[in-house]
Amino acid sequence: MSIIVAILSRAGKAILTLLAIAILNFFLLHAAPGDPAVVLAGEAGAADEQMIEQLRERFGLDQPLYVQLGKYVGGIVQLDLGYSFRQGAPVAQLIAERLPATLLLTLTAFFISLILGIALGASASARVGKPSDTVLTTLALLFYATPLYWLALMAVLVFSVWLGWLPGFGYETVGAGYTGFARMLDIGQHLVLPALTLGLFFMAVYMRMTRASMLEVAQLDFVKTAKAKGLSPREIRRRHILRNAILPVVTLAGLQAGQLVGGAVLTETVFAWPGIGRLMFESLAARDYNTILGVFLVSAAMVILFNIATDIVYRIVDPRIGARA
Amino acid sequence: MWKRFRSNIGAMIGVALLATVIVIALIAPLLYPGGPWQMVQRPFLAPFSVDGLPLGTDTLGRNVAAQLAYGARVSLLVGLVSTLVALLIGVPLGALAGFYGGYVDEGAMRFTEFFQTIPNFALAIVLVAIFEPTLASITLAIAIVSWPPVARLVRAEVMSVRTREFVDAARLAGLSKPRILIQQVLPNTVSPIIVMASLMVATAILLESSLSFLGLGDPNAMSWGYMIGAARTVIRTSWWLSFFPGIAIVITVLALNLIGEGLNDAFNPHLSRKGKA
Amino acid sequence: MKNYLKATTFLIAAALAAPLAAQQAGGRLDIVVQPEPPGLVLGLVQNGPTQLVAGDIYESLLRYDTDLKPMPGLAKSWEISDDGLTYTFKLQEGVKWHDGEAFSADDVVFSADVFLRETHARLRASLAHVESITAPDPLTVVFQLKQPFGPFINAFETGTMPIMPKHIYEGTDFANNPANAKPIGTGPFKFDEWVKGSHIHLVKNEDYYVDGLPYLDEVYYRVIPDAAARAVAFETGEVSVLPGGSVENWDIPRLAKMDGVCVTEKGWEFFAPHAWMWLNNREGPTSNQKFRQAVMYAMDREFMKDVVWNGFGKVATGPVSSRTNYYSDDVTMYNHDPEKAKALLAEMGYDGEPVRILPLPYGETWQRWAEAVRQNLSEVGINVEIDSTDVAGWNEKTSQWDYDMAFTYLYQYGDPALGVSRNYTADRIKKGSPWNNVEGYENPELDKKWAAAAVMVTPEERAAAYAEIQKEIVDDVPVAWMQELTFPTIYRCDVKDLVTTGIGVNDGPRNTWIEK
Amino acid sequence: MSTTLTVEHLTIGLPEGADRPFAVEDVSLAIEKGEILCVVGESGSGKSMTANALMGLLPPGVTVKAGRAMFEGRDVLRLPEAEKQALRGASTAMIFQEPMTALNPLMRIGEQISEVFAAHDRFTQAERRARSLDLIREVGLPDPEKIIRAYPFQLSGGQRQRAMIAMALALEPKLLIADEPTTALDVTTQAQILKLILDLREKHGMAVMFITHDFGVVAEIADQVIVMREGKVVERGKAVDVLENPQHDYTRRLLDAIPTGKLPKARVLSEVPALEIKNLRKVFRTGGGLFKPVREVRAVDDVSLTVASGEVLGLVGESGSGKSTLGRTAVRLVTPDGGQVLVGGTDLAALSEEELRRQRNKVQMVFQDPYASLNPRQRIMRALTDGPITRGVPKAQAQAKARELLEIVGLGADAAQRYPHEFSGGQRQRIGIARALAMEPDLIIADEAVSALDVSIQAQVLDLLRELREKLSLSILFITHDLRVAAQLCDRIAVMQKGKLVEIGTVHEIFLAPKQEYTRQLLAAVPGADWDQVQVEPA
Repeated sequence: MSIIVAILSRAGKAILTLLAIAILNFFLLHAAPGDPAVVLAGEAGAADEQMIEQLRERFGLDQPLYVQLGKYVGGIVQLDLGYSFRQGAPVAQLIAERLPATLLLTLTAFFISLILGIALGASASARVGKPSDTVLTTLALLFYATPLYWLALMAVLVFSVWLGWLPGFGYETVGAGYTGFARMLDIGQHLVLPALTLGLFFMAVYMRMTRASMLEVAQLDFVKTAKAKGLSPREIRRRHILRNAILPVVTLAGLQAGQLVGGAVLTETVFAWPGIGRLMFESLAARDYNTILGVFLVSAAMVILFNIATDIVYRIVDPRIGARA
Repeated sequence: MWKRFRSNIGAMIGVALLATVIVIALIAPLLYPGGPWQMVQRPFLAPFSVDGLPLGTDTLGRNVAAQLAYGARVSLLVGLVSTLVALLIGVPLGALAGFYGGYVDEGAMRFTEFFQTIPNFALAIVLVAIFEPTLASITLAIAIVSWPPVARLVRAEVMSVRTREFVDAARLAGLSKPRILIQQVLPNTVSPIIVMASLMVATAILLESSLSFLGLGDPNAMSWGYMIGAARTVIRTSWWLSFFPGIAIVITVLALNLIGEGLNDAFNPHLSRKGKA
Repeated sequence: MKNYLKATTFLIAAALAAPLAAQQAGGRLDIVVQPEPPGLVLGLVQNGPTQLVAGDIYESLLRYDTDLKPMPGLAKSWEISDDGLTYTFKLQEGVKWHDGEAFSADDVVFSADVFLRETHARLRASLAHVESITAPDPLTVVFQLKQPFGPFINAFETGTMPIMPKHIYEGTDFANNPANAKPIGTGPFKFDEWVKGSHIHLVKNEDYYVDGLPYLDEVYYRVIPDAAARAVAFETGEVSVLPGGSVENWDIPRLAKMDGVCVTEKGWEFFAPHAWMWLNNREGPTSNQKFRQAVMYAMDREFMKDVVWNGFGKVATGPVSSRTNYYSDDVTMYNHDPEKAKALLAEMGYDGEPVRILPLPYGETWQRWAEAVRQNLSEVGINVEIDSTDVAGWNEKTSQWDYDMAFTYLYQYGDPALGVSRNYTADRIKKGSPWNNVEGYENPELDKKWAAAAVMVTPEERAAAYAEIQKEIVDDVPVAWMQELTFPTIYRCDVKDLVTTGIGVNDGPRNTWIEK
Repeated sequence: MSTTLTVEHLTIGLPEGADRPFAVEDVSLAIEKGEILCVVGESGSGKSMTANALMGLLPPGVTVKAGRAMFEGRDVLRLPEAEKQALRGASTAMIFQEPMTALNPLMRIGEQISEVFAAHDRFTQAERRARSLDLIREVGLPDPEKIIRAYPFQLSGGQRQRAMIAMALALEPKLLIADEPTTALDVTTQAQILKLILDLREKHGMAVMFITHDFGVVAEIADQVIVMREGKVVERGKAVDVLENPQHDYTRRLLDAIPTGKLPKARVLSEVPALEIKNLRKVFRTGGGLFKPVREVRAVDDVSLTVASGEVLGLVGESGSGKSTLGRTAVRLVTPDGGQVLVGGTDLAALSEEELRRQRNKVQMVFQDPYASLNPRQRIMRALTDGPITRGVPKAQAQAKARELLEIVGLGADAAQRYPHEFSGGQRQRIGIARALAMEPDLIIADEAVSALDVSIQAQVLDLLRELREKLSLSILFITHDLRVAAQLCDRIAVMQKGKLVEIGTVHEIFLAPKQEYTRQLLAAVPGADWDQVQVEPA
């Protein structure tokens, strides 16, 4: 019950946040140099004033800014993200086409990084000071320090070009006509490199955090209690330390959701992943305002969803939260 | 504290690495008076293939070693300045929120959450694109996306320090609230802020390089991210062009992380303490 | 002239009508398209990626060979009256739209007179010379001109005058017609599916009016946003054609060296992309002719061609590309001569006022190019800064004249009157477009000559007029001509007859077949 | 009786760099079946290390250097880890000081109890549950069915400690080690837990090793006593003997230092009030939001009292009684909801923020935590002069005064140039007192000012306060949970419970003739109350 209430109250705040984001970004984008009509006219290979005027009128760019804003916000309230004139389609449709890919990528990366990070961090903490711990922490530090895109380039080079194990880019084998399980397998293969690349950095973050948190929790009194009860070190780690130690990791993971979604822009570019991050990057160069704003809104909503998800996990793991509220 | 820091091998390695990078950055103009853009030889010379060009030349025949050295200046500068700016935003906001609580806190935290909800790299891209890529706009964009964790940290620290009894004592001494905040509370939050700042410099360097990689770097400033971005299309034929700046980033970020961790351990000895009577 | 044209085209038509026995039908072709096109309705959008894909779907009346000679397209023959005022086209028989409707002369009239007049700025300029467009019978179209306009014969290329289906668009809001999602043309391939961000799938048009064509069963246009990834895709065999500009120039030699890989520089003759820097003639050092000349002498354009462009292309000598009709090389040559540049700067009294260079935000090559120019200019003492911006910012800055020196390149469409004069005459100085006389060059004498040359009737007259114009304008250096660009097409050698016309892969793999 | 545990010559080494080489040196002891051995000592005496060594719970780096501990015929110090593990929880069990932190906050109480069975692989799932319920019942927790599903945070401190004991008893250990199990509890709760341990010992006949710093507790439960100091045993013997007739100097000092129930003679009090509190009220509201109900706690509920000039008024109560809130309200660290705080005729409660800052010096406070009450980043001089300088005292004069005060509190003037971390807890409390005095207040509020200190240090600070009271005729509101401490210093005592003033009277009235039932309960719960009958110091 309290979980539902908490989610409702968060959702309420989230809607306000999203509106604020829409407005802020609206002004940001309109402050940018570059007129979408000029860009679009330019892409046509030639432009004259008549055409640019035509386009401006079609985009509604001839109207005062506040009218444009009012229309936009009015649309959002009715869940209408507007129309992309460059792509000639409603923004919602454009995003809907690309969203599954981004969700698949970010969710996979999120879970891989969280699960692997926690598992490796826990096992490193169990071997603290031993060579295997040193190797793991050093690796984590390296992943942490390596630029994402560089790792991506290297990964493509090694696993795709040299070894030929995995496809280096794209979402699925184009035109293969796979269906059902074969298609899932195919997408899965394409997913491996981007998800790992995106996830590795966060895995390193969570691993270090888990390790530190485990070591910290291991100092707490109740661990001593557990030991005094005659529990084996393994059971103590699993039942007592880990559960308490992952709480801050989960919080961090929620807070970093924004970074994860942002990092997808880079990953999607390098791996030709047809997601909304790329859509945004490409729309930016065309000043396709509505699309950029739409992507911002949707990705912010994703971040909020990640936050709510980690919140729920937190509430499930920690009985104190719900009761206190 | 210094003793603890000095006895931390990782941290000392970090200091040594960072010091090397800083020294190289400082003496770059002495080492390579021609600057990083000068075309000195044939393009695509492999490392060590020609005397005086230990790291080879790039797509236009420019000296990679010189580019690396000048790149260090930009990376460090962007990292430092953006962190400073982020601190300038985050520390006061977090401090006010944590110290005054109530509506101030509520407002400041909403504001912070708001910025944390926008995917930060996407926001940075948009900001840089809007302000046009210059060192200033890149630095500012990085600062704008990286201050929220600072605000949160400072807020939490201030809230915890605020309840300590010496703060009450200061109130009883008749000190004004702003004075208490600045003189009594903030100095006690410095350690975690320093730790976080050292890690933020590292993150900022990564962010700058990511932006440059996407073509959103300052075209008049040679940076490591620019080098990788410029070299990614020739990664197959001229591995060294993206390899060396990549390594430079890894080393610098690693060094900063090691230092940050070392500082953290030094500030919080209870985590590393091995038992006491 | 009429006979000359006809003779050639019929020869080619005959050659095409009898396909060689060796050609094998079937198979699939994967082509890179970069960036992803904003839309596929060629009548609405005519940018490069759109034409690359939509060139398979839509057709125009004519096609052009690599010497820019017209060939039959939807028109099987054509006639130009001796006064150069009447263009009569006979259309192919039995042509059907992809939705099964019959194609007729009405579609041509509708497209040229209604649809494209509204949507197609570049064509609109050419159509200004046209008095009327009529369809005396379902297989005949007549363009009646107000005055002779030699280049008009070059206006029937697919991207310039794509023929749109009247039955779908008549009386609708063209830009927002729901049918835009599934383009209907007459071309050799039909639209099947567009997975945004991934690929566009076209399938063979079984009812194509040329028997036996096309050979391929399907074509995939693959969207791969990263140049390095595109190269990888080609290497791993994911795609077999890299149209010009898909990979950076320095990757080309590596890919070309691979087994079974062919490279051709053909296929850009019609467009003849010509690169230069706008030099702002209105203000700052660049308003001084001596400064502009100094810039020309300061640059080592041969080096740039060899290093930045990896040897592809040719240093430009003036406003007209050597691939375009009426090119003349009887002009002042600006070789790399820093001393001369310094002398010119000293002569004008250059005070070190900084100038900004705006590179074209089209990838690494252009960035490097700007850096090389900056280095060259700084070597003769010019203070240079690179301005950085994205595509939108570039468009904005150039069209608002907010620059000192700005890279650009434009297509020439085979004729100076179509693709050259627009950049130099005073009547084309208009804010808001990056395609006209952006540099703000004003020379009333030359303006008259440009105008006269466009409407001269015989090619010989025109050649003489354009040679004179070129000689004069090159001394003025209104812009800094850089290079005639070629964008080599890289493909697997088993892909045959890929580039057969003056617009190369943009013409679509109509005749292409795969050797098994 | 048979001996359950024999420890011989136990020596425990500390890691290099510690302040001394051994935590415990050459300690021998024995506990008979059914006997309670109290190990007494101040912090750092090595008493907890001894217990940890027996359980095999020594922190990393700390090792047993010599000696043996025979339990069930085996040397538990030398057992392989697996056997130690099998022993823990089954034959030996341990309970800890902090019931707040000694339970896993994320696990239900039931799980944490039955985990003991699981760890030792006993019983089926159903039996484990039944036994857990039995145990919960046995340790006197209400509503076992509910407790079993409760999380630790839903229990009070005393309940948690009972739950801990239930876990410890789960497998009927032969030896129970209790490490300061009642230190963190209120007196009344402490009394109950002590009684529970006595009862259980009775019932199960186990040997108990009880670690404490409080001789009062020793008097309550011990059969045998050993006294430790800096890792060594300084005295051992039967409880009665040690209490009545301590042999060693240190033991005697400890016993003396314990604020005994000896009541000081009454002093004549001035008529002039230093502090008048009238109808003071403070309500704390928590929660309150879109979906949360507001919870109200009446921390101070209509309290009126007076502190006469030169008087020390003790304010006594258990945790949650509102005594600290009253103190903080009196200095206006907390703004009251109603009532007056009159100091020298000024109502502090009614002052504006600005006015208040100017009048702050009138009431000063000495805080509980010697570590938190000084800013670690400021020199002592700053701490002592910030206030006076803000008030307008010239810097040189303020500094001279600070040095003088440091002399007065027994630290010496050169302490001014040092940082807080260079001082021990007791010294810091002295600095805290000097800081309060520097403001030349009309009244000092001492909030649990000696509670965090070891007994011997506590005694020294109390001596100082007594001395200052005479020398400077200080008025003090002395807030404490410890009646024995209050008795030593105060002229009058006020007892609070749940925000209300229960009873106020002279020390003699309160101790000898308490009027209220609650006061009587409190007095009865004081550990060692029987041993150490209240005596009136001859006048």
